[in-house]
Amino acid sequence: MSPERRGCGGRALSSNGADPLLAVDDLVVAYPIARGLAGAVLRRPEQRVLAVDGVSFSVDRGELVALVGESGCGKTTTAQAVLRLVEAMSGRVSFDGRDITELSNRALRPLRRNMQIIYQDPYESLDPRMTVRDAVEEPMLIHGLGGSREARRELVLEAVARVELTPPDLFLERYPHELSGGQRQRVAIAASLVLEPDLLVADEPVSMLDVSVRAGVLNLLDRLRQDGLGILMITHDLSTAARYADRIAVMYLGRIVEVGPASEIVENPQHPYTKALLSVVPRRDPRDRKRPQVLTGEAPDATRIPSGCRFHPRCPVAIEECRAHDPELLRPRNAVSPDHRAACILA
Amino acid sequence: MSIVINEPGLIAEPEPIRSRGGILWDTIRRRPSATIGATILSLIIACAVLAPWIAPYGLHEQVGPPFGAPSWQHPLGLDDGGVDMVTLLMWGARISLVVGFAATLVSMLIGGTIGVVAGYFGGKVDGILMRITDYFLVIPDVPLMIVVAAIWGPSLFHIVIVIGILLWTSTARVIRAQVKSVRERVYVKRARALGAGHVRIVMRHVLPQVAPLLIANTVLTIAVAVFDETALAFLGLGDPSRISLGKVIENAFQRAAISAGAWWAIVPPGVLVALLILSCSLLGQALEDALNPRLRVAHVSARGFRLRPLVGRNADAV
Amino acid sequence: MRGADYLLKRTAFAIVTVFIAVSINFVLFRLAPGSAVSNLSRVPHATQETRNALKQQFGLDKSRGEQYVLYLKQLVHGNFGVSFANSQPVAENLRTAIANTLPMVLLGTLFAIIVGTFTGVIAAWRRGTGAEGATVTSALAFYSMPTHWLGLMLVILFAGVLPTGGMTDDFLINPSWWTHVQDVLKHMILPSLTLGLVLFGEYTLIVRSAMLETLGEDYILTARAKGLKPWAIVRKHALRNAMLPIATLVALSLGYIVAGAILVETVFSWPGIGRAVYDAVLARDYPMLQGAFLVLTVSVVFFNLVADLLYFRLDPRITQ
Amino acid sequence: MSALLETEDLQVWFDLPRGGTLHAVQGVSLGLERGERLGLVGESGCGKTTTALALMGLLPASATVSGRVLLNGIDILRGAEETMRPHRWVDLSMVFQGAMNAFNPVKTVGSQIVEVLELHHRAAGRAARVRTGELLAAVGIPDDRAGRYPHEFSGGMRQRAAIAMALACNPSVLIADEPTTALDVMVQAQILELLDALCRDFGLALLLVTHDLPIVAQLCDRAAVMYAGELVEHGSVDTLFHAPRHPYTRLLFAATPDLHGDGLPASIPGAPPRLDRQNEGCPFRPRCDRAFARCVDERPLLRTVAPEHGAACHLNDVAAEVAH
Repeated sequence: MSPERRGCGGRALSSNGADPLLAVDDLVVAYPIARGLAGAVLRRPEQRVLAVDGVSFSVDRGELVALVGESGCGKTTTAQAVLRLVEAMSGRVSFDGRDITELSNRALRPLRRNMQIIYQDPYESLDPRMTVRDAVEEPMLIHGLGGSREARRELVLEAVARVELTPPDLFLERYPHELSGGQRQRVAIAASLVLEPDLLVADEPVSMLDVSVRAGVLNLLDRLRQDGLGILMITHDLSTAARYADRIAVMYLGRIVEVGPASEIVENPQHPYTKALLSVVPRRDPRDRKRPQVLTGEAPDATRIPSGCRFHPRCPVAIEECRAHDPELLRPRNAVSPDHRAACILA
Repeated sequence: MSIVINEPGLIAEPEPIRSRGGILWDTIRRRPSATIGATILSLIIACAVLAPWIAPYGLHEQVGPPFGAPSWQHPLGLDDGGVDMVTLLMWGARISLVVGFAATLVSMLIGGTIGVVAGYFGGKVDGILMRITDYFLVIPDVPLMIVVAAIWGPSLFHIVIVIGILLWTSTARVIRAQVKSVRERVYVKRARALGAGHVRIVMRHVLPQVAPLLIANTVLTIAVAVFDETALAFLGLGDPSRISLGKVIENAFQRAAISAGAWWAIVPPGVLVALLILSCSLLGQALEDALNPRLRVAHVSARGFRLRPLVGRNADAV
Repeated sequence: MRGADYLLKRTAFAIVTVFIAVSINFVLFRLAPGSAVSNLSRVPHATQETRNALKQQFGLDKSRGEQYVLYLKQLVHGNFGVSFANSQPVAENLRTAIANTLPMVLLGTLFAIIVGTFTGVIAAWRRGTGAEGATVTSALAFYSMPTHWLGLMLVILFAGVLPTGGMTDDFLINPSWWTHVQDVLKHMILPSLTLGLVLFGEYTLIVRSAMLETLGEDYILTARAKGLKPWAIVRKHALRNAMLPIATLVALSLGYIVAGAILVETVFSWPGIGRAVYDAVLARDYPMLQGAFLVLTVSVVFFNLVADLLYFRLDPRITQ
Repeated sequence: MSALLETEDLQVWFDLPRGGTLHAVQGVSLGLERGERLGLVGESGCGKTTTALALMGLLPASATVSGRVLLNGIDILRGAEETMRPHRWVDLSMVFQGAMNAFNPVKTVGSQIVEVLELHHRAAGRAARVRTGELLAAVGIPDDRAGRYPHEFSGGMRQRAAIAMALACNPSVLIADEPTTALDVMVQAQILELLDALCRDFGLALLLVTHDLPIVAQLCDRAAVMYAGELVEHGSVDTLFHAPRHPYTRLLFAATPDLHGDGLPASIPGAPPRLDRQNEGCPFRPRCDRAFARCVDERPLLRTVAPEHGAACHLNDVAAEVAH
């Protein structure tokens, strides 16, 4: 089953005219750089790094969108800004049609239960002193939900069962050190599900797990997506994104350089960066050996953003115009899908 | 990331910490140095607490000549006032321990609070609090104690306060570092993302993780406080109305016990103080070691890996 | 650039700390209730004359702000006042005292550094063996002994063999330069040894844990993989890196040692800065006490700065 | 015909700090031919890194080792540390996981390469510095960077420098332990390309230790799969992918996502057995989709199932019987 053929729910909802679950519009996030005492004394101007520089995308219900890129491209910052864990400098983040960028922390609190996050490191994702039951119950206690103790226990059991830890009551009184990495990540997901969120942000959810259990956690996320959950997955692994995402957005130096349906991005990439990135993904089949198109130079540095197209210093096909012209995200000439966008003047 | 991080057996699995008493008890049971420390410490504490009932003679009771030599009735002899040394040591340990514990309590309250607040909130709050701590750290504590004690006048309360407000710096730093690392753990980040309040996160996630380290630090601080009290008493700044171990040593020194050849008036109190400090150090150090993930296995040491000869197995099998 | 920033920060910190210490001094000695000057009646042996002189000197008739400025001015000119005890300028007394303290403290520290580093390395290297147990136990034992008590024990042990008090033999009349040095050195042995033994314990423990931490680093495994012999690894890689924390800790502790010499100097009647503090406490000689406290603080701050600079020299990462 | 580097029944036990022992490597016999590239694959805790460290005798004091490590037919493990050391870096050299920490932070990168050259009498003084420059240039680092400290290098550069250092004495075998973990995909591709070129140009034999199957599939000729301290299957990468004879190999490939193609990867249920306990039968049995009665109490041995192809699974015996 290819991702496109799997596509359900999400698209339909938004084509009904309703707002997408999550809409990010021209998001900009900047971090200040410490200039040091000497810098302060000499009155050097304060500098900022634009970690995210004008990013727009959306996530629908029942849709899994993957943000892909190398470290330092701004994908994690984007995820944190979506949840308002870091503050945006400008731009809008709308959740269920409601602009949350300006909401106060107090006003945001009830909304927080609707958007949950799971992190990369399963070994630190649970408090070592809390049982599975405590960990899954805690979000309800924070939000004052779940009613009585007994009712909460039922909800905890239900959540644990939903993440396929069976039999659930066997897991309730276990401590994290008695669980494997995959099981811990499942408990973390259960602790998110117990609040019945609409959006789940998954920041590299499996990169620290063993290969043999990765698929289990990802397949669980896939089933949750089918149940109508909107998922924003941050990953550096294009193979995972290709298999599980409905849409892929490729980021480079704080910008989305290409976005579109997963199959289209993988089979018909239009941006030279996406092409290079795809070519270096090692294939499983030894017979499928191709010479990868390796980009030279070091990983990009957000403190020194090149002029024009920010990819041009490493681009194998750059022309003179790329130095000056900062391309917009437009539908490429050779695109098949109507939703395909790439930021390259040659595409 | 370390090379060995994924290999079992090359590193010790971090021991799960569940109950507050758990780590303390576990360390005492498993580490011989902690066992010794805890045994000595509890013996001394027992003697000190029970002094009014088990001390063989009265604290001010003259039972023989000044500097009377050790005998069956007085195994450690008599002091310059003819008071039995065993009795004196029991009561002295009582005061020394009271000062040690009380001063440690003061410094734990200050240091623990500053450490947790600085580590948890970070940023500007952290900057300011740590600057203050740095300044306190640099001011030499013994001279300042002397100056303050000299100006305020000698009294037990002053000594406790003086020692207490000068000892908190290392606690604050250790606790801050730990809180900072706990704050970055995923489960704390997630609780924050869930919208949990600061009080809840600190009480439920941060404090329980920091508590064992705080206990280890407390034990080490007691040792320092006992030492400082002994030093102050020796310099004549102790409470003149209370007999602490430091006071016992000072008395013997002032009354020329050495030239009188009365070693028993000066050796045992020092040994007792040393034992007290040693036991606290052993226990505290063992606890810290147990909690320190950085004490990895050495890649090089005097002893190499061992070879087991091929016995009974077919060595030619491929 | 970051390097310059580091140096600037550390120096600024040192200056601010000295200023704070100076202010604490002012607060402690002038403003605290029942403090020295605000309650001049407590000064023993003070004639009416001294009191008037003091009143004028400290400007007690002026406001507190003015007093503070006056106090700072005097400090800048190196004027610490006049000792109650011997009517000499405090600065003069302090200079002699420091000159006496430094050689004794340095000798003890040197002993501790050499022996402590050696035993610390052995303890880490022979981890889990009897050698480690023996070194750590003896280090802990010395670390636990009250300094003055250890001094007294040495007095009991070496009475008659070595001089146990003072800095010179009073019966040596008009000694030659060489005999004088010999005499001072002989007197120095026990106080230095006391200090050295206590510090030896501390340094052994510090060096051991620094070494253990370093021996677990990945570059040690690399060095082993490169075919270096174990001792070469310890010498060329481990010790060099373990020296980082060790050097700073030693520099740091030097500052505290000067302060800690109070106990040793009291036991051995060594006429140094510590002894001066002790005498000042007994005689309620506040100007002297105040001056000594300031000197001790400055010495800690100074060695702290030395430690920072040392770190800067030893660790290339700081200039990043 | 004897292989360049061979292990015979290699076993490693670790004393655990809380008592007991852990049997990390349980009788691994592997061979590496001259110029061959072998991938040692397995999940975390399967003993692959321990095996690699044992090949160079780099185990800590808590380890006990038995078996033989043959270099050109000579057992270099027989005298432990002492017989191992002369071969380190000269015959066998190693690139470690996370090269961030492979260099001493307070020494320049160049001086650490010069150190090996002088130690093994390959060059000294000026000549050693010139050679260091050449080595760095060979891995694509400007030779004027030799005087820099490790923290001034990026992650990818440090890994290149570590490879340059490993080549200093022209070893015949390079052991690379997860050389690209923690690096970005693009940098990973650069490093893999470099390893590929170096093996070709210098005739190096490569032992690539990794958890990442696709990397092995792309870079290696042969692969050996480890599970729970044992070698469960070895053979050419092509055979292992297209005709695996151990369920673990098959399921591991099925669990690995691929860029193209259909369907979702499937995970392997359960977790590996604990190695600090005695295990009966086949260690993979609880997770195996084709286990049967015999797997419960009889441990399968590694058998040759085809030329150059070995697997440790009872199913192969069943298949052989059926064929009869």
